[in-house]
Amino acid sequence: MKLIQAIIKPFKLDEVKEALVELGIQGMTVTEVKGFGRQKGHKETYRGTEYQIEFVPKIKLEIVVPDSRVADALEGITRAAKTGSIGDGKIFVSELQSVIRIRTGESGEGAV
Amino acid sequence: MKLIQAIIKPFKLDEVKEALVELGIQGMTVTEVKGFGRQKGHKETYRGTEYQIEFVPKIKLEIVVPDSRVADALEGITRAAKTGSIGDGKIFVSELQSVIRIRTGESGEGAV
Amino acid sequence: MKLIQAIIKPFKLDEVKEALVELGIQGMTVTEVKGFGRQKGHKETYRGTEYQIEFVPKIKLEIVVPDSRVADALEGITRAAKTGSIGDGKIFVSELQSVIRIRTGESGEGAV
Amino acid sequence: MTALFRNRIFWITIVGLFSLGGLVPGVYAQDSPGTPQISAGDTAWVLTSSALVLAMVIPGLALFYGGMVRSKNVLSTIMHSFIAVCVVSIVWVFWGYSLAFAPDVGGVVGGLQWLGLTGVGPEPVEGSTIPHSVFMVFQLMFAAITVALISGAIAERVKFSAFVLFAILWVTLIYSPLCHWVWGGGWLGELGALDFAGGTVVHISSGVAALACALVLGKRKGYGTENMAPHNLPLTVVGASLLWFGWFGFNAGSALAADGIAGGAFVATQVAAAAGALAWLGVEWAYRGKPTILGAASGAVAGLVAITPAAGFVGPISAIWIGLGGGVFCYLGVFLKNKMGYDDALDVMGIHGIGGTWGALATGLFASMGGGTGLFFGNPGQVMIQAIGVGATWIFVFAGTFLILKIVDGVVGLRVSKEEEVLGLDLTQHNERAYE
Amino acid sequence: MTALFRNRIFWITIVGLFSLGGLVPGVYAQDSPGTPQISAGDTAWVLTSSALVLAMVIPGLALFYGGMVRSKNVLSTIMHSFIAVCVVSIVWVFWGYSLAFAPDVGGVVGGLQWLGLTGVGPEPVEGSTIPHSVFMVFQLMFAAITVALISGAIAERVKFSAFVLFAILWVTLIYSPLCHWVWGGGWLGELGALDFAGGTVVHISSGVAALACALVLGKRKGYGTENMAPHNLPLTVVGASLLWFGWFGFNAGSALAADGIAGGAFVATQVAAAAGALAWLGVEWAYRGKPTILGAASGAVAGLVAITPAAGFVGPISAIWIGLGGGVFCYLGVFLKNKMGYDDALDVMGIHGIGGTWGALATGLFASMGGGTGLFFGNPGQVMIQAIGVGATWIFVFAGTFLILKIVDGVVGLRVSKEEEVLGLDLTQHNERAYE
Amino acid sequence: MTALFRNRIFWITIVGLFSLGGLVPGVYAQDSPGTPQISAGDTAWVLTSSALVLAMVIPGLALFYGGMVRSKNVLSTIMHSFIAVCVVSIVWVFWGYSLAFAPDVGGVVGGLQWLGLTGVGPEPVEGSTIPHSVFMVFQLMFAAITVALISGAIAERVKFSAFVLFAILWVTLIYSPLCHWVWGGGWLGELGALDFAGGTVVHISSGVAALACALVLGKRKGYGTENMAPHNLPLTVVGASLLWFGWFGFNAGSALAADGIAGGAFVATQVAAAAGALAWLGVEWAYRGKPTILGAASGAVAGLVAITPAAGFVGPISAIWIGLGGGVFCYLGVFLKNKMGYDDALDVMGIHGIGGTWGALATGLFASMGGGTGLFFGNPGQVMIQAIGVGATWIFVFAGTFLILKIVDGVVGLRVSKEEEVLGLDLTQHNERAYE
Ligand SMILES: Nc1ncnc2c1ncn2[C@@H]1O[C@H](COP(=O)(O)OP(=O)(O)O)[C@@H](O)[C@H]1O
Ligand SMILES: Nc1ncnc2c1ncn2[C@@H]1O[C@H](COP(=O)(O)OP(=O)(O)O)[C@@H](O)[C@H]1O
Ligand SMILES: Nc1ncnc2c1ncn2[C@@H]1O[C@H](COP(=O)(O)OP(=O)(O)O)[C@@H](O)[C@H]1O
Repeated sequence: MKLIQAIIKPFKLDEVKEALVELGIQGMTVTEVKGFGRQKGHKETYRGTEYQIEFVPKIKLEIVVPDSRVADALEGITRAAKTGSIGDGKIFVSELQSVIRIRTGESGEGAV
Repeated sequence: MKLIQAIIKPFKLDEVKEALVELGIQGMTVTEVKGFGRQKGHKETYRGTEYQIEFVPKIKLEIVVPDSRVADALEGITRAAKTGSIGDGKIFVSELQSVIRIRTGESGEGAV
Repeated sequence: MKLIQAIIKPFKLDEVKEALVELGIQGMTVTEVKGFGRQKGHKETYRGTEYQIEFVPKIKLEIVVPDSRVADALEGITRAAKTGSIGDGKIFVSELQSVIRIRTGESGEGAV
Repeated sequence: MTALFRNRIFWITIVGLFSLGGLVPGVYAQDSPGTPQISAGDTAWVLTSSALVLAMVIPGLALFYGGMVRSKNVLSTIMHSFIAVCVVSIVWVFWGYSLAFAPDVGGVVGGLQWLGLTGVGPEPVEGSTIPHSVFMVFQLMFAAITVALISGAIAERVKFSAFVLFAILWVTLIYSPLCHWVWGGGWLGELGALDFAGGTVVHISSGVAALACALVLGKRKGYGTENMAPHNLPLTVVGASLLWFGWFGFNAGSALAADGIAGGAFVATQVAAAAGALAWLGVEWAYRGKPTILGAASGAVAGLVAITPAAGFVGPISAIWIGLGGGVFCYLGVFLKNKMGYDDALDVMGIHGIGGTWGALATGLFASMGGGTGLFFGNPGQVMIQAIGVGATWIFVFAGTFLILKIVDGVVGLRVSKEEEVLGLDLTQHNERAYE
Repeated sequence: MTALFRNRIFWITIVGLFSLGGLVPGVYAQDSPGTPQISAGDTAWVLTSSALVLAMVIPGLALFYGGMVRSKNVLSTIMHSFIAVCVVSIVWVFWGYSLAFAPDVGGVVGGLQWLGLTGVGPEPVEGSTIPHSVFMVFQLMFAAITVALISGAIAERVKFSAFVLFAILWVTLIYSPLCHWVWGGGWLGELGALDFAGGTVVHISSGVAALACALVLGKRKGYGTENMAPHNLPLTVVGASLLWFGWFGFNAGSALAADGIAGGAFVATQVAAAAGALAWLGVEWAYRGKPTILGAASGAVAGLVAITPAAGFVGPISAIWIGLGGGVFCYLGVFLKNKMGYDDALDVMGIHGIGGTWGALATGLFASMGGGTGLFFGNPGQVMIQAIGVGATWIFVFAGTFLILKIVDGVVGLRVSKEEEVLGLDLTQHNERAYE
Repeated sequence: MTALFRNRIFWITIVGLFSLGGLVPGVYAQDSPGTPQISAGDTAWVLTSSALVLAMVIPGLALFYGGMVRSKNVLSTIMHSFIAVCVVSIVWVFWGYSLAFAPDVGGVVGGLQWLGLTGVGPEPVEGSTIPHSVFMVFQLMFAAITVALISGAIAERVKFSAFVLFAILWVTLIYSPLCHWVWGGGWLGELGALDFAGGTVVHISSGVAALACALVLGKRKGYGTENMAPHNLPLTVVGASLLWFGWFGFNAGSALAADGIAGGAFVATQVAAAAGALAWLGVEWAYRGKPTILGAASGAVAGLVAITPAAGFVGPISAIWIGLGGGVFCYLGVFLKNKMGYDDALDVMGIHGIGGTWGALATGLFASMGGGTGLFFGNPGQVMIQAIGVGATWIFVFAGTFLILKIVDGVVGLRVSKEEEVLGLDLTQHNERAYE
């Protein structure tokens, strides 16, 4: 089993979700995060004091998939999340040792 | 050392925390996340416009434990987080290469 | 490639970010989390009812770096995040199997 | 069931409309504004005061309460105040006002002469210099806030339909008669009970009704174990501030004139609120080590509640004493609840019940002007009369409310299901979320 | 371009100042307050009412609207109400009031005699007992809220500079003349059209202008596909409550006196708001299964809109009918929008356009006092006159607004870029974020 | 120490009560409301105005300030306004009002005749048509807001107990005498200084006191380096709107009558606020590229501050000039602070100090009615007199405040610890969190 972490632009969440559902991937966990990278943030002004906000709002998706589905998933996410402009985000893949579904206690591929 | 990630129902947080503390696990990190899966969300209506909210509020727990304690921890979390109804959540376990306590710089099991 | 997760005190974020930038690490992802550990929380009182809040606000940093940069990164984070008082936080390091930049599709070290 | 219940409203409306639609405008048609007896100045002040009392309920009370609940229930809590205003407005027009103020029937209730406001027009209200319609709407606001106040006891677990039905029955069967007893020519007023702006009618009644509600509905799921801290205290302080602001209309407006009595009541209101807040903070600071914002807001409201029955009868120094008492006794009231362990969610009993009771009795002690004389100024009898008023109100309201709750429980059920309570009332009762 | 546009404002100011700076104080200098014809009571009430109407716009409408947009646009939405008040205040002083109320020119517009408020001082306004300056500022608030209401249609996508320019042109070319037609001695008033507090002048005009805006600006990016749920409903309910609170000044203040007419208008306002809320909730409950807080707030506003033109002309029972109609018809208005699919973001047309139209016609049906008589009370002709007023307003406002929008689009451009819309107007128009 | 300090309050109370409890009701007992000289209309307006001024402080100022701080300090900031109202109310009753308005002693302070409001009852206040008690409470609100305004300078770092002690001393030793100088029969008033509604008494005094506070307390930890952006701007705009709303009571109420003067002051207030906002936005737009909501709110307040001393003395066009000046000069005031680098957290000096100074001088230029005549209308001497008033106020307030701060620092300590400042005042001073 693999854990795919994707950092994407917030307004792309729905498209990416749809793409994954179409691939038959039925579950994911979403976290609101802030990103720092090439894409620069914005400026705010309050009574003449300016603040340069360097962190950009992003969405982090965590998706656990069987090894067999990793390739599709990566392809699907990349396609759906891409705008071609700086800040589209990253995908990180790592190995999981075990997965458990709390409700049933079952583990492994059956658990996701 | 292992990193245990558990996605649970928000109102189960206290029970799970207690269960872990009883097992002598003294630390954890908690994140508010939104989940997508078998459990379906809810409907909202604003001036006649309906929105189907598919993402469900969940809590993500991250717990680092020595390999020796993984089994207990998994058992404890599963027991405490279980309601038996859809949406109870998942547990993911992965390997950590190293752990450091910032305050002391010490690493390995001593750091958690 | 390695994924470095650092749990730090919120007001240390800027310093840590600076330290990493100085090391030439150009990207990171930040999440607001709550921590449970040795550092105890605070007390709140509402109309005579007291609540002991055990979870402390923390910031979780996720930084992906090539294996070659891990040592510097860890050193930089530790130095910048350290106050010497309980609650300074932890750093967890794990292995990544692959990294992809969504915008370009490029993977590996070139992607971060 | 909600269907049945909706029909109820419509039925009421229909009947009302056909029976009365004709008459009223007729009455209004003989409109002769500016008749010599009307004072524009007094009317301006009571119009303003009526608007101020509305602001006490929405947004005032709605925010005061809404900020204290958990974020999953803030909308439903706000809705309670909002719907109370709507429902009571209609009930008051059709029969509430008549039951409260129409010519007395046996000292216990008003007649039916003014159903649908027949004959309630621009002519001056008896013994006053303002239009009858203005007096009526000023009183309407009092009825509305009283019902809204009760909702604090049952927040976070009551079924919406149940609250609506409760509101209709309670304002009809409890508020209107009680109001008649004290202000409408009923036996308590005849007895000489002093209640300048509603210590018994509004505060004791809502407080005692709240106690009955808390006991009948039972505790919220997780009460005592889960964290139920207020989700947004700034909203609560804004609500308390608007209550304070509107209370000037509530108390000084009750003079029904812009004169020295109104001025005295205005001053008493201001200093009692301040004293109440300081007293609550003082007690907190002494026993808890730190003064809280919620304490300041609660204490100010306690002081305002306490001065309500006395506002036009006392000088500023007496008002400070009464306010201080309000702050201290209400703090104890809340403390007691925590000890006794019933779940009056937002402390309606602790603040309005206790504060109103103290205020009613204190009026018997400190009254010294505007037609009232209390123990400290040579009239021991007054305290006794006040005590009778308090006792009668407690008994009548508690028993009556208990009965009404049983009826409502039978008809639509009082409480939401455990699951709905966990999910929150906003989503389960209204399909809405407060904050995206 | 914004430079050019700023110059515009300054230029206006400069000219105004030099042409008028001298005269006005002169006029004021002959100040003789308390002349026998001035009634302190009536003046107190209209001063209070003017303040109440300001509170309707800021913070009332600002919150009502601000809570309904997405959090990235809340500041820009609030800013629309705020800037409307500022811009209209200046325009009104320099030429708006004169165009609306100075001696009639051909029944369609006021003269230029009162430019810069020359001669608008402490002396009683014609046919009334309040200072002319007080009448002027009361009317100023009406002009301000009308412009602010329109902003709801173009929220979340209009360029700030465009809205400012639009406000100046619209209040000058549309509001002032229309106001003159109805209240300033123009042809509609002469014709006998009844509009007690602004059903046509304020609500139909803002609603129809909003429709034009929605059609010209087009839909928000993602309309119909993305989640555009209100980001903070408590703000919206607070806004609705403050609108209700301030509406007493709006309607009862329009009596320009603290008398029986004001009292009747106050009562009508209260019950119509309540009826509107209950009607909307009833329909929702029946067709959607659950009553919503946003529905209650929207229905109350719908009821308030509907009663506005009738407030001083009808009794409480008629007011309930009118309020119920407001709730039902405006619900349908919103429903219709969703069907027709134009993006009137915050339903200005659905609530103010529809509600105002119903209210204007209903006045022709229910009027029975205060100098008005409607169909149900034996004067069928009135409905026809009301219909003419409604029709004329619709046509004039729609055409005029359309033209103005084209001009503004040409000069500064109406809409922000797609990117700016995605990022949100708060950051892109104002360099600010609402919540840290 | 807090114990000691609490005792202080109680001690004051006790003494007050025993020394005065007896007298006052006696006075009130001879109540004879509606004596011919009382005007119900004027009284209605001043009662309304008093309520409006309370709303300026809570919730107005509390929100204006509360929204601008970081979320960890919002409750403590709101609490400053709330506690200021409570503390000042009590002080004012016991001795503050007497020191300000009782028969003059040597032109610098009032006598002790009215301690505990002895003799301050329903009878008309000298030279006016409203009850003395109403005038007293109207003035009470002014004292309260002045103290509350100062808190903006020391937000996010002052110890709660220190602020309470400061409030008591400052209102007693600075506000009451200064108020006497200008309005209580003191030397400045005798000299002919014009201050219609408190440009010197309220705004210059709070602004200069704020400067002293900022200098003595020093900067907030992280000032200049950390992000200290406002945490909730909608709250701030709501606060500014309520300030605007309440300011009508503040300025027009200062006419102490509902007449042409009040009407003129009302108009001046409205247009100056609008002009101030537009001016600030114009400058921002020109120099920063974008107009901000915080700028609009700040500019409106600046305009309101500037017009305060002139409100009843100028016509609308002059008011626009004064408002524009307020917007521009206060923008510079804030700009200057950023340059000079002292940490007047919420710009009390920049807006109230500068704006009040400009307004006081401008009154000497533009005054043309209501008993005042300025330079532009042929009376050059007035500017000089105004300048003397400004100078005297600056010196007296700065020196006096500095002294008081030193005393408070000695007794309870002014600032919280570094750790407490990092954690936030809400948790460390009050054991509460604003938002769950
Ligand atoms: N080294 C990194 N470690 C963790 N997250 C990163 C790293 N680099 C970038 N990110 C995340 O990816 C987001 C997008 O990266 P950015 O460099 O801005 O644009 P792009 O993805 O087009 O290269 C960042 O906002 C951040 O959240
Ligand atoms: N494949 C997955 N990858 C990551 N998170 C998942 C995955 N599937 C489920 N989850 C998380 O687990 C939660 C519960 O899963 P769900 O299918 O709703 O119920 P159950 O756990 O009973 O099967 C989801 O809300 C989501 O947060
Ligand atoms: N075993 C653990 N697993 C995951 N996170 C942990 C663990 N222990 C501590 N943490 C995180 O590190 C933070 C700091 O730990 P704490 O024990 O309070 O102080 P210190 O880091 O000085 O030992 C905690 O608030 C929590 O977020």
